[in-house]
Amino acid sequence: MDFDTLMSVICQMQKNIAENREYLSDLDRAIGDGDHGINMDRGFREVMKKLEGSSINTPADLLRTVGMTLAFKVGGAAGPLYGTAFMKASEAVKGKETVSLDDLLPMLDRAIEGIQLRGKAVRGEKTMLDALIPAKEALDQALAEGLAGDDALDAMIKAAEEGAEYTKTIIATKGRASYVGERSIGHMDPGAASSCLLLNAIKTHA
Amino acid sequence: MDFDTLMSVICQMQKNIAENREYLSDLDRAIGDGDHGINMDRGFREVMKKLEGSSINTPADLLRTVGMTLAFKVGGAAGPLYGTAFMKASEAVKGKETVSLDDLLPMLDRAIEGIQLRGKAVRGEKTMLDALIPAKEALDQALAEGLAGDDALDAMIKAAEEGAEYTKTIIATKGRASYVGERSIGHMDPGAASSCLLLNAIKTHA
Amino acid sequence: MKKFINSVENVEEEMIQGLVKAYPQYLRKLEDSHVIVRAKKKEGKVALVSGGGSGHEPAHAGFVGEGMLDAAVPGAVYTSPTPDAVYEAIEEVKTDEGVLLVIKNYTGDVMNFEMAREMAEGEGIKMAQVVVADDVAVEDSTWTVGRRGIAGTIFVHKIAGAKAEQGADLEEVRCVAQRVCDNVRSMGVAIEPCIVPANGKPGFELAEDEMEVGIGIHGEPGTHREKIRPVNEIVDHLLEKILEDLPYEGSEVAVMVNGSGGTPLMELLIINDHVADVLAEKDIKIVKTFVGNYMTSIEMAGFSISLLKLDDEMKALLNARADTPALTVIG
Amino acid sequence: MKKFINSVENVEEEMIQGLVKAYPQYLRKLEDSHVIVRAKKKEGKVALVSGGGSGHEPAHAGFVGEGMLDAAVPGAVYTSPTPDAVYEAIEEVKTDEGVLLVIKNYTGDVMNFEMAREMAEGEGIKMAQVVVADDVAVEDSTWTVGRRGIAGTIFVHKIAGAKAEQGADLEEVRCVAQRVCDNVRSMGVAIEPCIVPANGKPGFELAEDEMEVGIGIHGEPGTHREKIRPVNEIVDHLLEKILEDLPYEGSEVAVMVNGSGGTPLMELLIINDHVADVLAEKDIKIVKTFVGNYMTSIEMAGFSISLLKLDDEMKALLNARADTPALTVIG
Ligand SMILES: Nc1ncnc2c1ncn2[C@@H]1O[C@H](COP(=O)(O)OP(=O)(O)O)[C@@H](O)[C@H]1O
Ligand SMILES: Nc1ncnc2c1ncn2[C@@H]1O[C@H](COP(=O)(O)OP(=O)(O)O)[C@@H](O)[C@H]1O
Ligand SMILES: [Mg+2]
Ligand SMILES: [Mg+2]
Ligand SMILES: [Mg+2]
Ligand SMILES: [Mg+2]
Repeated sequence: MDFDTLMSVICQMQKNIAENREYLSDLDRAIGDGDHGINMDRGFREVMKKLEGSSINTPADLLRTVGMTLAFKVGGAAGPLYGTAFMKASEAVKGKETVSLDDLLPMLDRAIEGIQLRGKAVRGEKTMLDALIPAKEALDQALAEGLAGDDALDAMIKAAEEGAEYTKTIIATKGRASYVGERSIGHMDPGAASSCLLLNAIKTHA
Repeated sequence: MDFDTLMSVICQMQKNIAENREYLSDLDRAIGDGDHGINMDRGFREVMKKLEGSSINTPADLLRTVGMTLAFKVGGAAGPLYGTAFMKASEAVKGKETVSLDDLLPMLDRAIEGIQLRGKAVRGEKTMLDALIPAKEALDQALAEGLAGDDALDAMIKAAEEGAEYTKTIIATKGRASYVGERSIGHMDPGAASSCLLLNAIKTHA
Repeated sequence: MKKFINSVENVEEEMIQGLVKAYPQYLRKLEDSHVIVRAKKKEGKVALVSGGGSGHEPAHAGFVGEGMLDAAVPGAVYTSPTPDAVYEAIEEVKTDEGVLLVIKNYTGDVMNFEMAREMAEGEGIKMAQVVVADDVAVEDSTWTVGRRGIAGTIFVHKIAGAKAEQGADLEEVRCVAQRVCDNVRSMGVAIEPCIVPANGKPGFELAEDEMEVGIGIHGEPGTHREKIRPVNEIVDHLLEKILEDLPYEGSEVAVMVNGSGGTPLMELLIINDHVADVLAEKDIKIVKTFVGNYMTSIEMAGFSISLLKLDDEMKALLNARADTPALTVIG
Repeated sequence: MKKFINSVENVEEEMIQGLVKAYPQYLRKLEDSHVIVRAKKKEGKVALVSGGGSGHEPAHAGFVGEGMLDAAVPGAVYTSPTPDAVYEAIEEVKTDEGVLLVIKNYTGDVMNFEMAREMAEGEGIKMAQVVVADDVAVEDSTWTVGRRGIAGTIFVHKIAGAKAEQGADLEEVRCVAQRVCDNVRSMGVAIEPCIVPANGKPGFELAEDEMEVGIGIHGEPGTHREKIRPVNEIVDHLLEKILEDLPYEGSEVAVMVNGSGGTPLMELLIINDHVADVLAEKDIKIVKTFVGNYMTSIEMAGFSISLLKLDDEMKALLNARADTPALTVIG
């Protein structure tokens, strides 16, 4: 994946989020404060504004800029978390001209690490991590099994979506949804849902 | 009409008002602040409390007590107006042991005078006066024509009710209903309606 | 009707009790009545007495205290208090300097306060009064009862209260109070009605895209109904009516953006943003702005704008020290 | 959605503009940002910075001024402000004495403020922080994110603000702020939801006889739903939860009956009537009571009760002079 393709992935992420703005906010309204779609949409719009006509030309700089923009211009919980994730992912591809499927694993790894550093959550607390961690593990396994390209990505996305589905069955103990206690059961975590949308963007342009 | 009958009339007034509490408030809600039934009901309840076990035994004292109670214990516009009306009516029967149909005319006359003194309204401004003045005039005419008892009272009540109906067709220029301007057209004045209820009580026990 | 209450019968009593329990350092309730007076009577000054139906909280009892009222007489919700309650208040706070009644122009209020005044004068108490009639939504003519008194009343309390606190005599206090009445204009709108507890039904019903224009403060319908518009246009309309009623151009004013009880401060601030812009454009200088719930209509979602044209004395009095539950000015 | 606004995109901007236009003597807005600071910077004292999503008006910008905050950082409605906005505020009000951040315990707020703090510390600014988590509706455990910060935050602003104004050093100010956090408990309920303008839909929907118990301040559903009861019973429940969380018996307290924005003062006063009675019965002495809209949720119809257990220092600081748009104490 060259720089332009990675740029297309980021654009696709923006599109996926914009198209699902209402959906994400509705999920958030059920167990949170109903702004996750608004926040993410605002964030990726800011990202697009920042990237438009910029002279950035390496994957690391691109990811870092996305991360900085999300972290510093979005607010809410998702802003700093996704922001940190992209900034950390950027570190995994420092100095590279292109990004391969093999780079995706360390990128995801670092991203998850960053989210956990900031948010102090673990798997099973009904957050974006419940989509991202299974996604990373599935990708890891797929690559280990020698699956190539789309198949590995499919496995990753499937795991993310299953993870997001799974969040319906558990009680939130981190983030705003933790305040509604048992009432969070039956509802998908909006951050897990947005994570799926972001991962999906990778496949579209891979 | 002896003292006891007059007392029954007052009790009947209280009943008529209590039974029409919602009706009067609904009329007031359309063009005023929706409390006329509440006010009148509260007032006549206070009257009953005051009269219960009291040693009052002349028509004048009875009417004066009703008036004082309405004037000083009800508030709103109707309180002082009806209060003054009863106090003034009382002056018309000072020193009398019983009250006859012939006394009713000066009583009404004084009552209307009192209302006009306090409220500075004239006929045609969409107030209780639009029921009371026609009632008085009809009674006057009926007595002049030699109609007796119930017939004279019927004429009086009919005129009051026509007067109340008539208030539907005019714009209020006094009281709270004046604030809604043209929108007061089509609605009966609540004070005119309560005046009909009070006059009706006279007939029931005459 | 969805309300945080216990029973419709006890609303007034419990509200008054809750008020004096919250502010014992400011307020005292007279026994067996709802009359609220200052915790410590101040002698040697003209006493200010105001009041009206309940449902306008913090008005009027919230403005009892140093630099504003000496007593407030709350009636039942939206019902003028009775003459004997007003008289009790006068009797309690009267001084040799006399008592000024601040009355809002409603038939009921005027009659009940005047009956109390007659009683007080009968007892030899020096009395004066002003009648606030600031609502430009209502046509004023010699044939009608005239305009309603609405949120502009708070300016009368503040300015006349400060004058009285300074030791001015009854006629001086009445004069400045009257000057406020003469120079204040207000108008309001609503998008949601309120419900009088004892009544249980809204004063009017509006479609999702409708508003009542020219509302009073008793939950009654306004002068007419319109489609909701962007709030800047609503503000333009209210200011137009206010500004065409009194020449404000080139003068200094105090502004009140008053919430009806259910309007979030967020919206009142947005309203004020445009009020300030329009006045600046018209060369009207804002000296002081009040944004908040001062004269409410229970939980109505609505607002009014009041503009008081100031002279130097009114300006100084507006900025003078006041210490009451609902308005404190360090001065 | 029925609101007095112009467009959902401009709500925050116009609200902030309306605020600074109303109170230029108190407030100044930083250019190209929504950060609000005191009109005149006060040097030589610890600076207090607070903030959070908008929609809680008058919090937080309404409490900027003498004796309370030095800066408020408002985010979009119900969305924590970004680290660079917080940093800008810190940068503007910082003094050699340092800066105290007052953060409400929400994942977003904590992360965004801490990121700003890291930036500020990188620039050599002396920083400290407290995190308010007063909402007893939420279970507290090492496994969860912990309790929310709600209306009790205002007590932190008032008391720590007074301490800073007196010239105390950063650690002293932080200490007393932390003591307030440790000694304040709150809980709320709602009978009508609010609508975030950008979103257009209510956070929850209730039947005519239902209420949400244990609500936060962001329009989110509470911990559970119940049938509405007479408000005294609701108050009993909230106080029970608060009192079982901290031993208040025999101590002096400050009370806040906080409206959510759409609750009429009439009801808040009725609530306070019972709060005062229950506390008196339990031998808890009320030193000061606040009844009104301090930490709102736009137009939500709801309320919270906060109880702050006082020591002598907190008591003195609570009564110390403050002069801000939303809270003035003559002191
Ligand atoms: N501590 C945390 N760690 C990981 N993810 C979190 C954490 N807290 C919240 N989240 C994620 O953030 C999402 C909510 O984001 P958003 O609605 O934008 O912010 P806010 O909660 O401030 O309104 C949640 O659905 C959850 O996935
Ligand atoms: N100036 C007046 N003269 C005569 N009657 C009046 C006057 N003003 C009001 N009224 C009567 O009072 C009635 C309203 O009474 P009520 O609703 O009890 O008082 P309020 O208007 O204070 O709420 C009106 O319907 C009208 O008949
Ligand atoms: Mg959210
Ligand atoms: Mg009425
Ligand atoms: Mg009335
Ligand atoms: Mg949020």
